[in-house]
Amino acid sequence: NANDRLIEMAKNPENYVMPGLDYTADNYSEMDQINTGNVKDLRVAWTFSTGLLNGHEGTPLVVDGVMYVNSSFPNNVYALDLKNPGKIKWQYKPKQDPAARAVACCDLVNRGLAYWPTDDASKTPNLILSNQLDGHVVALNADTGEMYWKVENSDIKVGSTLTVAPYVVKDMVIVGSSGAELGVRGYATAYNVKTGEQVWRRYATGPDAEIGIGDDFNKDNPQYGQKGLGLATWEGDAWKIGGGTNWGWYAYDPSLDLIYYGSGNPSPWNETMRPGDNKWTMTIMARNADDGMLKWGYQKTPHDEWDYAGVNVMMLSDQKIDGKDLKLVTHPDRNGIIYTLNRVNGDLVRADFLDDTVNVWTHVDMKTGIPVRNPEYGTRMDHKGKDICPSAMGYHDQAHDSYDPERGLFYLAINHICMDWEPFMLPYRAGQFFVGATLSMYPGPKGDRANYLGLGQVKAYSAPEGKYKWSVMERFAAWGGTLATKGGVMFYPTLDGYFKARNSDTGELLWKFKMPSGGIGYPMTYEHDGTQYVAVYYGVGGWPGVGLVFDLQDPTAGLGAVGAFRNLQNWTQQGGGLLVFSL
Amino acid sequence: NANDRLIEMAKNPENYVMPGLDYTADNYSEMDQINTGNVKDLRVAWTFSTGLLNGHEGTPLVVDGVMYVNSSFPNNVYALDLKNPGKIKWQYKPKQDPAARAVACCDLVNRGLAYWPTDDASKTPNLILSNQLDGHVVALNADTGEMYWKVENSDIKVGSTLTVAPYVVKDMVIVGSSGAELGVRGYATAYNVKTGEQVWRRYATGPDAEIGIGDDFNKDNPQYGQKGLGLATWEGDAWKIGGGTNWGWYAYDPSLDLIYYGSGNPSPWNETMRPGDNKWTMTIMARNADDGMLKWGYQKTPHDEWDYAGVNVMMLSDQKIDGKDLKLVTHPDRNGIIYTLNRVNGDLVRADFLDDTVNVWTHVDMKTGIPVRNPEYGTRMDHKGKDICPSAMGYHDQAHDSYDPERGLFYLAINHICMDWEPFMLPYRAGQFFVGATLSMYPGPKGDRANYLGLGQVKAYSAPEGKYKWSVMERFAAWGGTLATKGGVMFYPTLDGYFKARNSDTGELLWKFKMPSGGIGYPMTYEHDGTQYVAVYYGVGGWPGVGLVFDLQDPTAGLGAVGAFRNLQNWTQQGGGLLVFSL
Amino acid sequence: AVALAMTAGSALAYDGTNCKAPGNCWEPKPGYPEKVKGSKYDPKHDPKELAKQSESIKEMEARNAKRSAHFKETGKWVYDVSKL
Amino acid sequence: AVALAMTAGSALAYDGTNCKAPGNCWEPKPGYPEKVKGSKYDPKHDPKELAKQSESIKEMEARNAKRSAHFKETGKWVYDVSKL
Ligand SMILES: O=C(O)c1cc(C(=O)O)c2c(n1)C(=O)C(=O)c1cc(C(=O)O)[nH]c1-2
Ligand SMILES: O=C(O)c1cc(C(=O)O)c2c(n1)C(=O)C(=O)c1cc(C(=O)O)[nH]c1-2
Ligand SMILES: [Ca+2]
Ligand SMILES: [Ca+2]
Repeated sequence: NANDRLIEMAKNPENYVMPGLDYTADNYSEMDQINTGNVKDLRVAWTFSTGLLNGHEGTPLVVDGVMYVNSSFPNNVYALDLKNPGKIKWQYKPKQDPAARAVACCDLVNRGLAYWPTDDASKTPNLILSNQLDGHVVALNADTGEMYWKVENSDIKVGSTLTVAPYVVKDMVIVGSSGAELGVRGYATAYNVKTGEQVWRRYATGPDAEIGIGDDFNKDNPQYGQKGLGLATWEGDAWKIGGGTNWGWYAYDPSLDLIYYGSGNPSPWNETMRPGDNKWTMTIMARNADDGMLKWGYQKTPHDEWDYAGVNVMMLSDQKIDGKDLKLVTHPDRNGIIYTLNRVNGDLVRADFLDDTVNVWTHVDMKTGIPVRNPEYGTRMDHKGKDICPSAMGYHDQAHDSYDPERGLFYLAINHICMDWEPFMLPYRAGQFFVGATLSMYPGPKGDRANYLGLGQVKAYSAPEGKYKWSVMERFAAWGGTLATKGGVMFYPTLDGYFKARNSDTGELLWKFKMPSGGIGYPMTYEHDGTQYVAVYYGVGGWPGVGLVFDLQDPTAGLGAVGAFRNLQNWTQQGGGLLVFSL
Repeated sequence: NANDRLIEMAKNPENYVMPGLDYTADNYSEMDQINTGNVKDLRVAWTFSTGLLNGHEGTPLVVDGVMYVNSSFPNNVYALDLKNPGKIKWQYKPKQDPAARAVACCDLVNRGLAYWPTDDASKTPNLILSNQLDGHVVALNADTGEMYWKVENSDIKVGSTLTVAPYVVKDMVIVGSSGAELGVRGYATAYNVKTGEQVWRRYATGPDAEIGIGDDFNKDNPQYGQKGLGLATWEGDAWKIGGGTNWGWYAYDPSLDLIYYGSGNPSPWNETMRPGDNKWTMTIMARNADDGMLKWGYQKTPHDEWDYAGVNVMMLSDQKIDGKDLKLVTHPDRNGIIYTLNRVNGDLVRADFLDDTVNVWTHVDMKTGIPVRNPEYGTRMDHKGKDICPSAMGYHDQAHDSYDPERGLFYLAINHICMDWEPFMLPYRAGQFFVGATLSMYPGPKGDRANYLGLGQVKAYSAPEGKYKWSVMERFAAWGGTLATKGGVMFYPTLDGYFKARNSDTGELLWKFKMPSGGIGYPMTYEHDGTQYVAVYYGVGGWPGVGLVFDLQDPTAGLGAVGAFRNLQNWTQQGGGLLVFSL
Repeated sequence: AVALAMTAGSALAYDGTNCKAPGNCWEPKPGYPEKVKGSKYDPKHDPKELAKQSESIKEMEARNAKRSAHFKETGKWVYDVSKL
Repeated sequence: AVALAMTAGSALAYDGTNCKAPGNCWEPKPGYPEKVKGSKYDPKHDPKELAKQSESIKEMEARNAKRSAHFKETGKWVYDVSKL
């Protein structure tokens, strides 16, 4: 089945077949042609503009000598033959309902494509799967770009959009959901790639059956909660508009047959309107691939008061911690904590602050898994919370990070932003924004608050040690994510438009390049004709870019992003495309 | 005055102070750090996206370590400090009436900026002059980007726009006009840079006084025509809507105090509607700088039947021809002929075909200056002209070419496109398109007509010999123009997105680079901190790009451009920005 | 893994650690209601609005099922369900 | 430079070389009118439309003159002429 083929294909450095490179989502390449000694000689090999200006997230795929490029709304897909990338092999330009633009929370982004390799037995061709902002999922013939099937996954009329990268597991494609800022009750769906048929759909809130909770859910960690909480931790019908979308990243462990991802923030942001722990929003989920049933689930931020949407990247590693060889999932969460759990049963192994300036929590109780709050930085109606760290953008948002198994280090793209937060009441109307909070964001304590600079960090984290090996500040954050390579070089783009290479061991800056526009995607690497290439999207945008993208001036506009990033426009302008580098 | 200062500044390779590098508009640089031996090692030094997607024409200016970047509608201007081009020094983002978009004939382009250096005596700061599509001319403080003055030059309500680069002569800025596809009667205007005051305004058609024709006009070449023809060669009031805009390039000879430029096509395109030679459209004009009076004028295409708008680049050179040392102006015209005239008095010196496939003319009568027609390829009502070469795009359009004085060669960016042409009647309504012809365009005889490829050429031309030293085909044309350098390397971008370097002597391809998007600007070069840089805009568009830019399908749409360039979208997509290269 | 006993949290401020049951630990902040219904913070949601998402999903799922059924039968994907 | 005599061009087809006067060489193509007015190719232009460009230019020039006059007086550029 597709797993085996994809797993084999992912091992070939000539391919980059899924987000995060392989099912571990560690975005680590075994290639070392580009290394600490020569990365200073890296140069642009070729470039490609997508013809679109909204923020460009994700990273391209490369399969059998063909590169597949995703893009922002209207989500054009381009296939480029690497033998001659100057000619477009095929392009798919969907006509989308422009109304989708009005219900997207955070710029009109898209996080990537998925590839499904045909099996000889099947008549189904190789497929490229693409999620559209207007809620459609399309399967394209990977060789011709022709539409193979197209289903409705999300209804923009009720505020539901799609920005997540689809994810192929076996012969299914897993699709998430967006719209928790419009009260969308989140779900994940598996479709049969051969027929377009829905295999399962599981929600974040509501009745256990709809969430996928059975008798053995959380059996090794009953203290996390088990049955009935998708209803019991909400007042009345609030779970129906309770958020918990999933628009981040997936990982998969074929030996356990478990899919890992995080559910997002409860809705609305105004916590006073939704008493309860609001399960299972903000949860690391481990779902059985075949039926979507939850093996375990760990809610990181019960009763969220700050929009710490829990959808961030899940990186699978096998490491020895406290003398034990463990199968782990590591997850730098928006709430300022980086979690490492035993991915077999959900045991909490590590929970460290992403930065020592986190102030909403005092610590995580490792026995119960409960994050202990500092009540001073909670939020509530009739109160303006101040100097809350992290801000709603979290100390980590949609960046796809990487893990270097040789060095045992996670390379984390971290935000350094704090906020003031003031809730307000509003009614739910399907298809309208349903947030209920006014935010001001600004650099964290280590940044330059006078000039609104120093909004990010990049750090190398060791889970066994619970420590950071190195850490550097960034002017506007490395919103897109990182790539780790055996060459001892890690790469990432910055919001202000630099593509940087650092020494994986020391963080020393070895090389940088000024891209046409800020980067919010993450880098990938592939081999072609014996040469190692590194590719990255440029195209500033995403949540931090909304002020620039939509020309907003009010500092609290863009859900609070405009103020924090008011200076970004002095460093970069919009653009949208791809840079490919080689020695 | 500004001439002297600009002339001095232009000699310094650290500056690039005006379109075409200096008043000769030869776009030839004395730098040779980049040369035939090492150009293969050229690499991208840095990049900058303008945040806009319409076609990017022209080239940036560099003055005193600051680069000034123009852009497509709404014509943002950016200043980048070359010490740190990663930060924008200032930006000017005008709010323009979006109605301007609907009256632009050929995508929403802009051909560049002008610079006026202050004199110590004056309180006027250094100025950047910028023309806006909506007809405004703005002067910006070059140090701060603040608006200094802003005048109305063209009224979009009557179809008049501005795409031409302003041109500083003495303490005046010369501004052209666009809109001959909407019946605009063309004019050129000089403004006092210090006060914004109009110094003179001269038209292409109408009464002699308004054209700037006095007693000594064409006194050395009376056979070209002298007085009264701006009315006499039109029927009735047709001269009032008779076109003759000027949206191309200027040159200036300080010793003669003459400004050179070409007036464009008569309006409408349908020739049957406008009996007469339609003077002084399609004319090489030599105007006195101070009062705009015409010293001489030579109409290349009397009674145009094909839209061979005569606005192309004017390159000044001093060469020995037939034993005589002459001051020359050389002009590759849209009508398929490259003209060289004595720029002192307008004597016709050379008139050679740009390609041996030109079929509308048999030859130019060198005594009278009259191009002799092949009646078979004329156009008229109730007749569909076929296989007319050149097409309405000419064998040369808005490209800014270059001239290498050491080699005595002009590097010409040539179109290779022919057409079918069928006129139709239509009434004039101010502010509406007024063309009256349906066009199909396709590759010339040397191209690949089955695949719509081979739409351009690049050639090296010697005026004294009247011959081409070398010539190469291009897939979609080098629409933007060329740069010549003492290093023996000439550069140009192509519509399909390559930036190419060729051996100036042989045309051998020495290097190429795949840009994010097709190029329709022309390259420039400058020195900074001892390093030679070459810069070029990317951003496909212009007339050949309208199909791609506005997503048009009908082959005759876009005034016939869509069909000819139907395949362009398979090579490149939109984008807009700048690439800067160095060794 | 440990079952959590009701521990004595701060009576003054909500810190998330006073659990009614495993995974059910929320308590109102001092001075705020346990239930918002009927309180001054009652969002008074319109049940018709609250029902819209599940209705829309039911309809999309039905249309998708028709499409894939037709696809399995004919090998052709027809998006427009009015043509099925 | 030479003054051009009326040379015998092709009587059958317009080739541009039959000049009435220097710089005035156009002649109708065989079968086409010398003047379009009253012919089947009369564009019948509306003089009101034909006057619009020069009217608009006159107004723009007047506004610009006010702006630069005020600028020379005060050193301040005011674009909005209603404020001058
Ligand atoms: O709750 C949601 O459904 C949802 C969706 C999205 C999205 O789809 O991009 C974002 C968020 N939330 C969000 O909270 C957030 O911080 C965010 C950042 C970005 C981005 O692309 O930069 N998207 C989103
Ligand atoms: O007659 C005019 O006023 C006028 C204006 C313009 C323009 O302003 O860009 C073009 C043309 N004509 C034209 O004939 C033409 O071929 C053309 C090409 C382009 C271009 O930018 O690619 N502009 C124009
Ligand atoms: Ca969210
Ligand atoms: Ca024209």
